[in-house]
Amino acid sequence: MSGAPREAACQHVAARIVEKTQENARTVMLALDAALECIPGQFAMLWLPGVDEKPFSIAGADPLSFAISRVGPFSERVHALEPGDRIWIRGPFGAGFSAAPGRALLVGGGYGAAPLAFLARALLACGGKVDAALGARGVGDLLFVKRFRDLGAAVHVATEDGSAGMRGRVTDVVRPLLRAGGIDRLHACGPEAMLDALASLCTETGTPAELSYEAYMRCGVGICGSCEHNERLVCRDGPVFTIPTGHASGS
Amino acid sequence: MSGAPREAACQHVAARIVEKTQENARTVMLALDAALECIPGQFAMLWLPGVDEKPFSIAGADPLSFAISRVGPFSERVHALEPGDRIWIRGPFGAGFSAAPGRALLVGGGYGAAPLAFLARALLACGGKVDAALGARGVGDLLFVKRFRDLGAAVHVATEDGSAGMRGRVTDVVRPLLRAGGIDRLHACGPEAMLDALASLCTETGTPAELSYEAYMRCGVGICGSCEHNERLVCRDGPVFTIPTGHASGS
Amino acid sequence: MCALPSTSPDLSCRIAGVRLRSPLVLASGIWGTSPSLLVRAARSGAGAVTAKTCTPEPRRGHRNPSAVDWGHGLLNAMGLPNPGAEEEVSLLRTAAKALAPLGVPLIASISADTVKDFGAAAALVAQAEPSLIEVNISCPNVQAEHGEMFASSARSAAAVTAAVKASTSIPCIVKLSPNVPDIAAIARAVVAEGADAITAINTMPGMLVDAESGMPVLANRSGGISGAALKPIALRCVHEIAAAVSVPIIGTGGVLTGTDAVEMISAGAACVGVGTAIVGRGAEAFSFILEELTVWLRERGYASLDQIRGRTQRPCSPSVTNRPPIPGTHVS
Amino acid sequence: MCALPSTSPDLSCRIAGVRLRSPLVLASGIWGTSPSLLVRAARSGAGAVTAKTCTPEPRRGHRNPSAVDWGHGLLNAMGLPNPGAEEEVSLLRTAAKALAPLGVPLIASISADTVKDFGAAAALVAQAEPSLIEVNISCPNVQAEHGEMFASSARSAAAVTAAVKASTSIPCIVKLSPNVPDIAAIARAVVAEGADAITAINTMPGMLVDAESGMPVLANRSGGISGAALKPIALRCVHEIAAAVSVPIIGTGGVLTGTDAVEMISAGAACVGVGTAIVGRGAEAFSFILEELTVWLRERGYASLDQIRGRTQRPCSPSVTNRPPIPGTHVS
Ligand SMILES: Cc1cc2nc3c(=O)[nH]c(=O)nc-3n(C[C@H](O)[C@H](O)[C@H](O)COP(=O)(O)OP(=O)(O)OC[C@H]3O[C@@H](n4cnc5c(N)ncnc54)[C@H](O)[C@@H]3O)c2cc1C
Ligand SMILES: Cc1cc2nc3c(=O)[nH]c(=O)nc-3n(C[C@H](O)[C@H](O)[C@H](O)COP(=O)(O)OP(=O)(O)OC[C@H]3O[C@@H](n4cnc5c(N)ncnc54)[C@H](O)[C@@H]3O)c2cc1C
Ligand SMILES: Cc1cc2nc3c(=O)[nH]c(=O)nc-3n(C[C@H](O)[C@H](O)[C@H](O)COP(=O)(O)O)c2cc1C
Ligand SMILES: Cc1cc2nc3c(=O)[nH]c(=O)nc-3n(C[C@H](O)[C@H](O)[C@H](O)COP(=O)(O)O)c2cc1C
Ligand code: FES
Ligand code: FES
Repeated sequence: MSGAPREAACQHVAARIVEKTQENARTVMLALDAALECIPGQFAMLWLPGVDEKPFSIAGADPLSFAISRVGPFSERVHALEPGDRIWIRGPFGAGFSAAPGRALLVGGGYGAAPLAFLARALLACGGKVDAALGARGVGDLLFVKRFRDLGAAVHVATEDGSAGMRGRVTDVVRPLLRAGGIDRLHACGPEAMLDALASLCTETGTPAELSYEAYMRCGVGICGSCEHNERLVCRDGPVFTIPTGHASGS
Repeated sequence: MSGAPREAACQHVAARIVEKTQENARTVMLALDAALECIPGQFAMLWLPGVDEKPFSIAGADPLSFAISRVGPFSERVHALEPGDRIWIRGPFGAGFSAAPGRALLVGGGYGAAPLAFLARALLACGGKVDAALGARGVGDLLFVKRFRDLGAAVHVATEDGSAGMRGRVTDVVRPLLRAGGIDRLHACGPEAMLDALASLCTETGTPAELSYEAYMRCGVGICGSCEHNERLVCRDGPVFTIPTGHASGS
Repeated sequence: MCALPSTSPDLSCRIAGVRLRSPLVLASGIWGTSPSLLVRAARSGAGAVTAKTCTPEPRRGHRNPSAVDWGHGLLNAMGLPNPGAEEEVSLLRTAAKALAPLGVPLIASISADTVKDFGAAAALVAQAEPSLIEVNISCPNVQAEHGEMFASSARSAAAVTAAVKASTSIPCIVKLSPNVPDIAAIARAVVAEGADAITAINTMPGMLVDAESGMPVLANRSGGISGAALKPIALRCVHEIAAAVSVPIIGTGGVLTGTDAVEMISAGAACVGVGTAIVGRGAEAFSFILEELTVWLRERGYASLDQIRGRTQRPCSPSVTNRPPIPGTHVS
Repeated sequence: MCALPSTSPDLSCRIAGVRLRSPLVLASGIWGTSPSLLVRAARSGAGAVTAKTCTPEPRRGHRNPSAVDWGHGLLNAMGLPNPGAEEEVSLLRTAAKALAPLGVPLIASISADTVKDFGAAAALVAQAEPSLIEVNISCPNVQAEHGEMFASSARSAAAVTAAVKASTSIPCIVKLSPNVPDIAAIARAVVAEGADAITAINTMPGMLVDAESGMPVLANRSGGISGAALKPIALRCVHEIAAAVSVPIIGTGGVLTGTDAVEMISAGAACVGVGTAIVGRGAEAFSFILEELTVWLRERGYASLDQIRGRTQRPCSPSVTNRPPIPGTHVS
């Protein structure tokens, strides 16, 4: 009994990359050797000491995974890491998606699909059915099409340049699905404009929805106000919000 | 879910006196409305804000009780308290007695009997048999004779002035009991001279013993060194020590 | 225990003539200066809300990690990100308008690099007519002209106070720092220059180190300790300041529960700042603390906060008991 | 993970020419000056042991409560109970004799009310020939001649150091306090007067209040914070001092585990003081911490403490990433 005091839940853990998979032209999936008790829709902060620390959705819990799109200097640094290298994580943060039986439509815009394959597995595990609608600018930005197919989900694809699936926005494939009926719930993650369009569609069709937003994050623990979005804190009240109530969902 | 943070185990609790019983000429038993998870032989610090804080053996856990002898200014203040008044406690501190089946002899000198009735109940509860040897200067200092009798223990009494039981020291009644054999274990609490005499007797007769010592206590948590006794810290390694090893006993 | 009185205890208090219906004050920097979040704090039970400190020029603040929960509170170095005093004025105006119907006064907060700029910033935010202006001379995460906080010496703290008082007639609160040898001396100096109230305390400078990388955890290396670990430091500072000056004190640091608030008011605080509590207890921290405080007072039959304020200042009677023995003399 | 090297890492370190086989130093005031308890610490794994601070005259110390575990560490105001410097000399002699066969150096500790008395106390304890003398100018529980700790200002800290250095040729360590605006300035001042090493830090002044009675919990009202809550304060002080001076630092404050020791050495400490760890982990705290430190180093392939010392001082490259946005400008 060496009586070592416990560490705080939210301090950094130095994890090691055990697998790195190229998912699309600008996105890699990193599997780490650390564990977080978390649900789909929650996020973690990834830290490279001396560089920066940024929020990323948890893309899988076992192994703990993140899908990182290269969009700027930090994500570029992360892309340069190889299996065996270290990356520091802390989390989980925020309120995630709720998992319920019924037929769910999962809508991902670009790297917004990151938390959705994790969610699909949770939905299937609790007896739900999953459709996926994935949108991106072009085929190079489409994320997780194969992962969703492998899970047995019906996958609907839209690209703005028409390089894969339907030419247009993801809302163009979602609209007919919602209007056709039979979708019990919509879960989405992606750019704000996409989420706002989906919110209108869901209100119009009376579809309950959970939407995951992004915002510029500093503290990550709901105290600094940096991530405010419509009077709510994305890092703590969200990132997943239900509509029409606008309240945080998940646990 | 108000998420109130937990308090430290060892901060003061303001307890209320629910019963006050005169036990002998200079000792009262105070029953409090607080609870401590503790074993016999452990002690607590009793605090009167603005006055002082002193160590006292736990004389019972349900209700939480202390037997306080009036020996100086602090114990005098405690004696002045009445049911309904407040007294502050923190604890438990230290290593207590161990409870095992077999025939145990409990030896108390003066208010040293304080933890022994509590111990007797624990010994009886685990199938042990209890003899008690109680000593004091005079009948007015004898503690817990009736309590031990009520528990069904054989009680042997010695007073220096002969005002009750055998005239002499408690060791005078203990010696023949140990030499006669049949005592599996001795537990004692009282003045140092008594404990040292008992230690010799136990070594001589090969009787395993647990002896509870006193020392001047400041921190109570084993850090200040004030309570050192034979290279050990009474507040932490003790107050109960086993002989011949001199190691702490209990949990 | 006495029977619960049917009436609720009076939780109101005053800072420099401004009445608060609840003694809980949203501490500066918590939730920024977003008007909607300030309203959220007021709705949850804050009796007054303090805006994020603004500076003459906009500041981006430090990179991440900028705030870390280390198990005994928070360590942060946000680096005073703020839109600058001019933009702040419009945020404060919006906030004040939204808060007015709730009866919750708004406290503006300013900081600057020079004594002169403190005066200018005060004059600027005064345009938004906040009820009070808090003068943050104690942020550990920015450097003043001479490389030390203005709260570090009685002289510089007094100079800032004088400059602010000369720039506005809105009552001003000076916010002090714990890492000084004698905080009471600083308090006396700012009160002598007209400070109408004191907030005690800002965070205590600290650093966390990541063992694996050997790097400081915060991007800014060091930051300010708030929350649980700060409470005894804050209680001590409030106790010392209350003994030294008679202006009201916003006792701030590690108040997480109603009992913590009782302790802070017992140490002499007029009212109680709340910040880091939100990390552990969520946005509803104010309502939880307020409820706990109300129940605590009611169960003990206290009718108002005045009845528990400053109890740590009462003399005690140490001569009642024998003095401890001299140690070591019996050691073999 | 790399394979474990078969050899154990070298845990030795040096303070002012004195070699320690383990970097863990029993902090002053822990277990008093009882020779048998100092030996117990040495046997458990301390590489050096510091005696309780002694003063020219015996002191009884404060009444109880004198030490309270408040959940985030300890708050204590023992009040420097000690038998006085003269009696201390004989205790130190006994202790030094018992420690010699273990190869564990003894550090004496002194305090006094005047600069002159510091010199006299140093000369006195030097008679016992301790390996080092620690000069405690930072006890928050006693008052110096001018009502402030000597550690409060560079001037008074330097004066004490000069007096001690003039009184003895035994290397001296000056122990600093965290409640100053700029601890590096104090460190520079004492090193300029010849301090051979620095202990950082002593406890941080704080107070706990009992809500029920409204009284301070400690009989002395305020006391010093040690343990978990002190760690980030200590790490920050050690980091700042290590950047300012080149004498060895005994990094002290909140070291409870081997990882804490790694952090302290990473911040620049030569070795690590341990005190309050004993409350949570018992008398065997030294052996636990030493074992954890050894395993940590071995698992990572470090051969000695030099390889991890001062890593927080390395420059980082903050220009790698984009700066944070200015906040508030998008708020509706
Ligand atoms: C809750 C949440 C979950 C996210 N999940 C993922 C994910 O699973 N996969 C993924 O690739 N990206 C995710 N992101 C976005 C990710 O944080 C940014 O892509 C990353 O911070 C960009 O850093 P950079 O230095 O590479 O680029 P930059 O040049 O710094 O930024 C590129 C873009 O990212 C935005 N951004 C930068 N920093 C932050 C920040 N701290 N918080 C929010 N946005 C920021 C910028 O506004 C800009 O639009 C998530 C963001 C949030 C808030
Ligand atoms: C582990 C332990 C258990 C105890 N259990 C009991 C008990 O169950 N009932 C009981 O009546 N008494 C008990 N005592 C003794 C009790 O602490 C003292 O009687 C009390 O502190 C006296 O305070 P006073 O001001 O009344 O008298 P004082 O005039 O202060 O002291 C009278 C005697 O008590 C001793 N004493 C004073 N303070 C302390 C202290 N902090 N620690 C140890 N000894 C002290 C003095 O040396 C003196 O011999 C116990 C002591 C210890 C160490
Ligand atoms: C994230 C964060 C940001 C802060 N920003 C400011 C600030 O801008 N101005 C200021 O005066 N104090 C600031 N503080 C200090 C708080 O107002 C408060 O004094 C401190 O946190 C202690 O209170 P607490 O323990 O209740 O959090 C900040 C504290 C935190 C945690
Ligand atoms: C009970 C107690 C007594 C102390 N007595 C002294 C002392 O006499 N002299 C001194 O320099 N420091 C004293 N200190 C401070 C410690 O030496 C150390 O600097 C401080 O406790 C921080 O280390 P820690 O967190 O490991 O305990 C004492 C600390 C405690 C807890
Ligand atoms: S990032 Fe600080 S409140 Fe959300
Ligand atoms: S009373 Fe402090 S060590 Fe026992």
